[in-house]
Amino acid sequence: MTTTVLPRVNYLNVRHTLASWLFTKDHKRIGLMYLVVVTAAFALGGVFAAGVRIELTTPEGDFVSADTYNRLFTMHGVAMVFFVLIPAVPAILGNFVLPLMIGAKDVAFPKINLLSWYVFVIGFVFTLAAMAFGGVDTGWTFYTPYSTQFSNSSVMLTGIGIFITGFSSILTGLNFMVTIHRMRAPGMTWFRMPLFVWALYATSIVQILGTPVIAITVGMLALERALGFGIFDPRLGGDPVLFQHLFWFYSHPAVYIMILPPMGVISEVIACFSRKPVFGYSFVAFSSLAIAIFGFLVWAHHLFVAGISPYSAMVFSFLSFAVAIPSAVKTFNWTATLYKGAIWWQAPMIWVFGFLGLFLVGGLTGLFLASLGLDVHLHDTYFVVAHFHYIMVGGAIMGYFSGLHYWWPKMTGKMYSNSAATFAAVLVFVGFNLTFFPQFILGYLGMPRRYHVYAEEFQVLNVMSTAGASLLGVGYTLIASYLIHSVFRGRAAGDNPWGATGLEWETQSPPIPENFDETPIVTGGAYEYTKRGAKVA
Amino acid sequence: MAGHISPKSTYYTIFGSLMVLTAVTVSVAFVNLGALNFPVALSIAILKATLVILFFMHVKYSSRLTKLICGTSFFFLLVLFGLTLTDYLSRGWFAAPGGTAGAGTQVTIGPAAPEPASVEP
Amino acid sequence: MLSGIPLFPEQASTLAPEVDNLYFFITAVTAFFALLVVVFVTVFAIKYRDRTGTKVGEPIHGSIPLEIGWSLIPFLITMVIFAWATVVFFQIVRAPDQTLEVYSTGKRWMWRFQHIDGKSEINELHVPLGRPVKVVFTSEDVLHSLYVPAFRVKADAIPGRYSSIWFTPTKTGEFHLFCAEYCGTNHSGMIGKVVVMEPNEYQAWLSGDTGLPMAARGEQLFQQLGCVSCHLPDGAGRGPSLLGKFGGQETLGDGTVVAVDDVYVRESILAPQQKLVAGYQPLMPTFQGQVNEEGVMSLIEYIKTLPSTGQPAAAAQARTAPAPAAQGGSR
Amino acid sequence: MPNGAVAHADPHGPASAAGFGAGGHDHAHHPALQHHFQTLDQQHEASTLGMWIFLVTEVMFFGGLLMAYLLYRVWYPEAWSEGSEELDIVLGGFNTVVLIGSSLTMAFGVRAAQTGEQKATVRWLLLTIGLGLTFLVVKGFEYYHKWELHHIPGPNFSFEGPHAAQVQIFLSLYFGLTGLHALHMIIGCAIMGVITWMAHKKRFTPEWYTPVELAGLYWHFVDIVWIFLFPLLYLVDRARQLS
Repeated sequence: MTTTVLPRVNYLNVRHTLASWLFTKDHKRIGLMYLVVVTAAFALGGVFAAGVRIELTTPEGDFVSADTYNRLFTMHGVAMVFFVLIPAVPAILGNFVLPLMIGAKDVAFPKINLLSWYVFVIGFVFTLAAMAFGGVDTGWTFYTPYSTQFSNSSVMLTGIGIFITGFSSILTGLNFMVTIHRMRAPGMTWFRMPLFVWALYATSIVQILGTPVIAITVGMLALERALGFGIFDPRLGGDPVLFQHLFWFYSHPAVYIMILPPMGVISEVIACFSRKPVFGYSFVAFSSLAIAIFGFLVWAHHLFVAGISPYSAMVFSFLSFAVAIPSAVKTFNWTATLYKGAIWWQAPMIWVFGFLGLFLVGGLTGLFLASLGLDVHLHDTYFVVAHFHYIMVGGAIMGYFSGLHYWWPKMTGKMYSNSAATFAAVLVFVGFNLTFFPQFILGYLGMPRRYHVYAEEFQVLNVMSTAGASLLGVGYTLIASYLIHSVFRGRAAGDNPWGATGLEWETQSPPIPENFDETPIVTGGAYEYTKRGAKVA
Repeated sequence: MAGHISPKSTYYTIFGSLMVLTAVTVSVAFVNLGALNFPVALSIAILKATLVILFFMHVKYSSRLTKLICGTSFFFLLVLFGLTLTDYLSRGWFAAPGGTAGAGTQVTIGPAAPEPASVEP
Repeated sequence: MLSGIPLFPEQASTLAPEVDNLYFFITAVTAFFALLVVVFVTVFAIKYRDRTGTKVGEPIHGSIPLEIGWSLIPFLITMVIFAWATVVFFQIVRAPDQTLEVYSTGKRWMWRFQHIDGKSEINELHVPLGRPVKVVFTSEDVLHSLYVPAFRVKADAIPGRYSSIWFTPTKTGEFHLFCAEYCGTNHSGMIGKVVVMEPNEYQAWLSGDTGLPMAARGEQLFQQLGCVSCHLPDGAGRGPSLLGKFGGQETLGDGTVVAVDDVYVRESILAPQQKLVAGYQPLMPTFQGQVNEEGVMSLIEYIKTLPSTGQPAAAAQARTAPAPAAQGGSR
Repeated sequence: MPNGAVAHADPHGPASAAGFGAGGHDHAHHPALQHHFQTLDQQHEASTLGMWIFLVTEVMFFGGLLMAYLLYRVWYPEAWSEGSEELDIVLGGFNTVVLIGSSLTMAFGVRAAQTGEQKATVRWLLLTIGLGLTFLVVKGFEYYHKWELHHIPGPNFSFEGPHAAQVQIFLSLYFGLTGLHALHMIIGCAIMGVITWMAHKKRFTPEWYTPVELAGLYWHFVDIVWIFLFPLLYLVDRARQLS
């Protein structure tokens, strides 16, 4: 640990040419390649968000024009949802650690894994092209008939981009599912698997079942827009609400693609830094599956005021409340895991604390929106915006950073500054709350979302929100800087800097190209800290 | 590699059954069964598909996992259809008093009246 | 700048307190659970902190009773919320019997309101205090959503269909009216105000310079478009008589029975072949393109006022001022 | 799946760290065995499982269009009836027989690969491709006919009948569904071409014929889609016109 020279051959230094990266089949390298693209998309989406927040500092539309504003929030949504949140944890962290965690040399289909990265990049390029050609202004939801008949923006290019990217997500899910079924090391039974693997498995279910539906829905939209087919066209008797049904059949479960893997990360990090097994392992594992499956039964809660039958709304409201339970169970189990632990306050754990606080608010405000009578008032207001940012940024992105900090030493072999990371976590937590908590109040006051200009009485809260967003910007930049710094100047991390259990910590940091010198043989559960001989706190 | 090898006769039998069922479904199409038209055609199609899945695709001889995956896809297809139809089939149930339809009424046909032709008196 | 941070919207309809009570209840429940978890996490994190990173936690694997408890209790609580919220929801969607009806069309980027008496306005809606008002609306282009935060009501306007919201104002004054469903460039400009007036002021406002009552305009259209030549009042024409049909039921050619409501009438005008009344030929042409959404609404309003043969329609009398139209109908 | 159904640990010791490819192993492997798998069986099971999961995504892919079909069928039965009358039942029926026949030849192709009859494998696969192309050609004629009649949805669409607008929805879904199916057929034929070439080069043995099997699963799936599309589009509402 004293030397900064990395140990012998590893997956990073085994080849140095550009081609060795572009044609690699190594899941670890592919994970890093995703990291690069996703980070770029995150920066891009952040720039769009900054534009939105600057505009909203004043009630008048004085920073950008209405058309520009509409393009900004649409592209912010598209970039963040399809190119950051969905791939972030599965495709970066999942790719990197899944085979390591189950003791495999690679994922089941390394070539398909590489292919899915290329597909992802091609989809991203199409979307970037759409942005370069003036962007798209439909909102990331592409509701018809605006998107098919009225919008004068690059709907087709963006649609093609999303269609292509969808296949990347499908291929990753397929690959992971087969990997988990077929590639586990001897002795790695289902109930010895780390909970992150369970979470990835549940995510794969959603990716496999949901993503094709959004692909075909975007395809139908494209046929209608480009060729004049009539599937959602009200002039022919088509129903625009059908588009919303099909769109949300994927896009609601997609929220679980975003949040399930970070939940898995949280289970790993909590167990590691509490030095004890996750409380109620099997409940946490099965709640992931329950969320994945129940997640498919609730989509029409996005449609309560969209003109669906009130009886149908009742059914979906009930099911939406039901899906809250497995999430609650996870939260309670994480809390209970802390009980009588030996809690080591390292940076990844600070991010977990942040995750718990924000996810709690995000999850509980979901109950407001699942309530029929209340959703009529809250739908399409800033309350909804605040709610899903608490889930997707407060939950998914906090979880992603927790995992990134947790596995960074394994990925790079280097350690970042713990105090800088702790400071960044606190800064992001504070900035996030300042940004989005006022939006709950704005929402209940009745400020609709996607408004370029707004009524004067909403200004104070909007200024607070913009101030918070600046803190967030500083926080994320800080993370990027100390992580990059650590790659060049960081001290060597050692094979297991956190003293964690799990197969990924048994190999060297960074791992060798095929992960393990010998195929490991698993003899115990995932989080058996007591067996390691240290005394109980 | 231990794959199941079916005798050729099985394949011929299945093919024969599929041909017979095709003939049946075509002939039934020319008989008006009223409300049964759709269920009958669909049942025959499901039967044919099942034969292909079980014998041509060897699911009959495959692992439980394969069967589960096969079932899962149809289950979620039904979720998509069924839950969407809870909306469409119950839209007509709710009409607010006074004759005006409530929040969820059936879609009607109409123009999006591009430029309202002036009919102001 | 404003004098303070607003936290809570005005309550200006009978529905608002209902929605707000639900809101307070859910806020209390969720705040309790949030605090519970935050307190536990904080206490554990501090109490069991290990600065060295060398100790090991107690290997507790779980507890079935706890798992069942913290699944079941939240479930029961959410069911209470579900039941309560559903009751409130049906109050919001189910309008009372006697309402003052206003028709509206949303169009990028404005709301046009048409009062039955003929008065029409843009981006402003005048309503009387204390009287249930129902706004029936549709869209002429893309999706919109009619939203009045102070009343806690909202519904999407969908091209090709009717939606409605209803409310009973409890406060005079001006309230925001927003389009809540994204509709393109000037979405945030598709706003207006609802003006709630004392009933007598409202009457005065109504009688200001006014257009034809909707039913009368509907009657004009009925003549102009030639509807009158087939839909003879005695039923001897090529189309069925429309007297007293509205609010009742009609049997179709294939034996199904449909309710004659505004949706059915609208469909019959714009796509007459869809649901033919039993015993009639598919002769009626479509009036799509010849009559706009407001014209259709006027026609519906006119057909509503037609009394059944022999007895004057109760509904027609209950309405504000359909007198000329009613005479025209019974001719 | 039962616990621990993973293949056995490699008893012959470590896969060398530098071991890119099978060369790093100290004992002979089947040439088709990729280095990150332990055994051929494990590789085969992973591949078939992957294929099945892929077929699940395909089912959901068609599911979106079928949902639209289902809704508008419920709403506009008369238009569906008029639309389905427009389709040529003879050509549709002929294509059904052709496609089911191709499934039979495909099944025989897989069987021949299983039993190691390499020439027969090539023969059956070629026959399958032939039938697939026949299907596509017939489909092409049907499309061309629709083109001549201006029955392709879009600005030039024209249709005489009381429910012209909704018939346009029907035909949109007809082209959506059959077009997507035809696209799958084209991809299928291309894949079959590659597989046939591999069979011709004697790549397959009774120990390893996974590509043939996977291509077979895909081909049968495409057949199943047609088994549903034929009655749903060509047949189901024809009888209504008879009443």
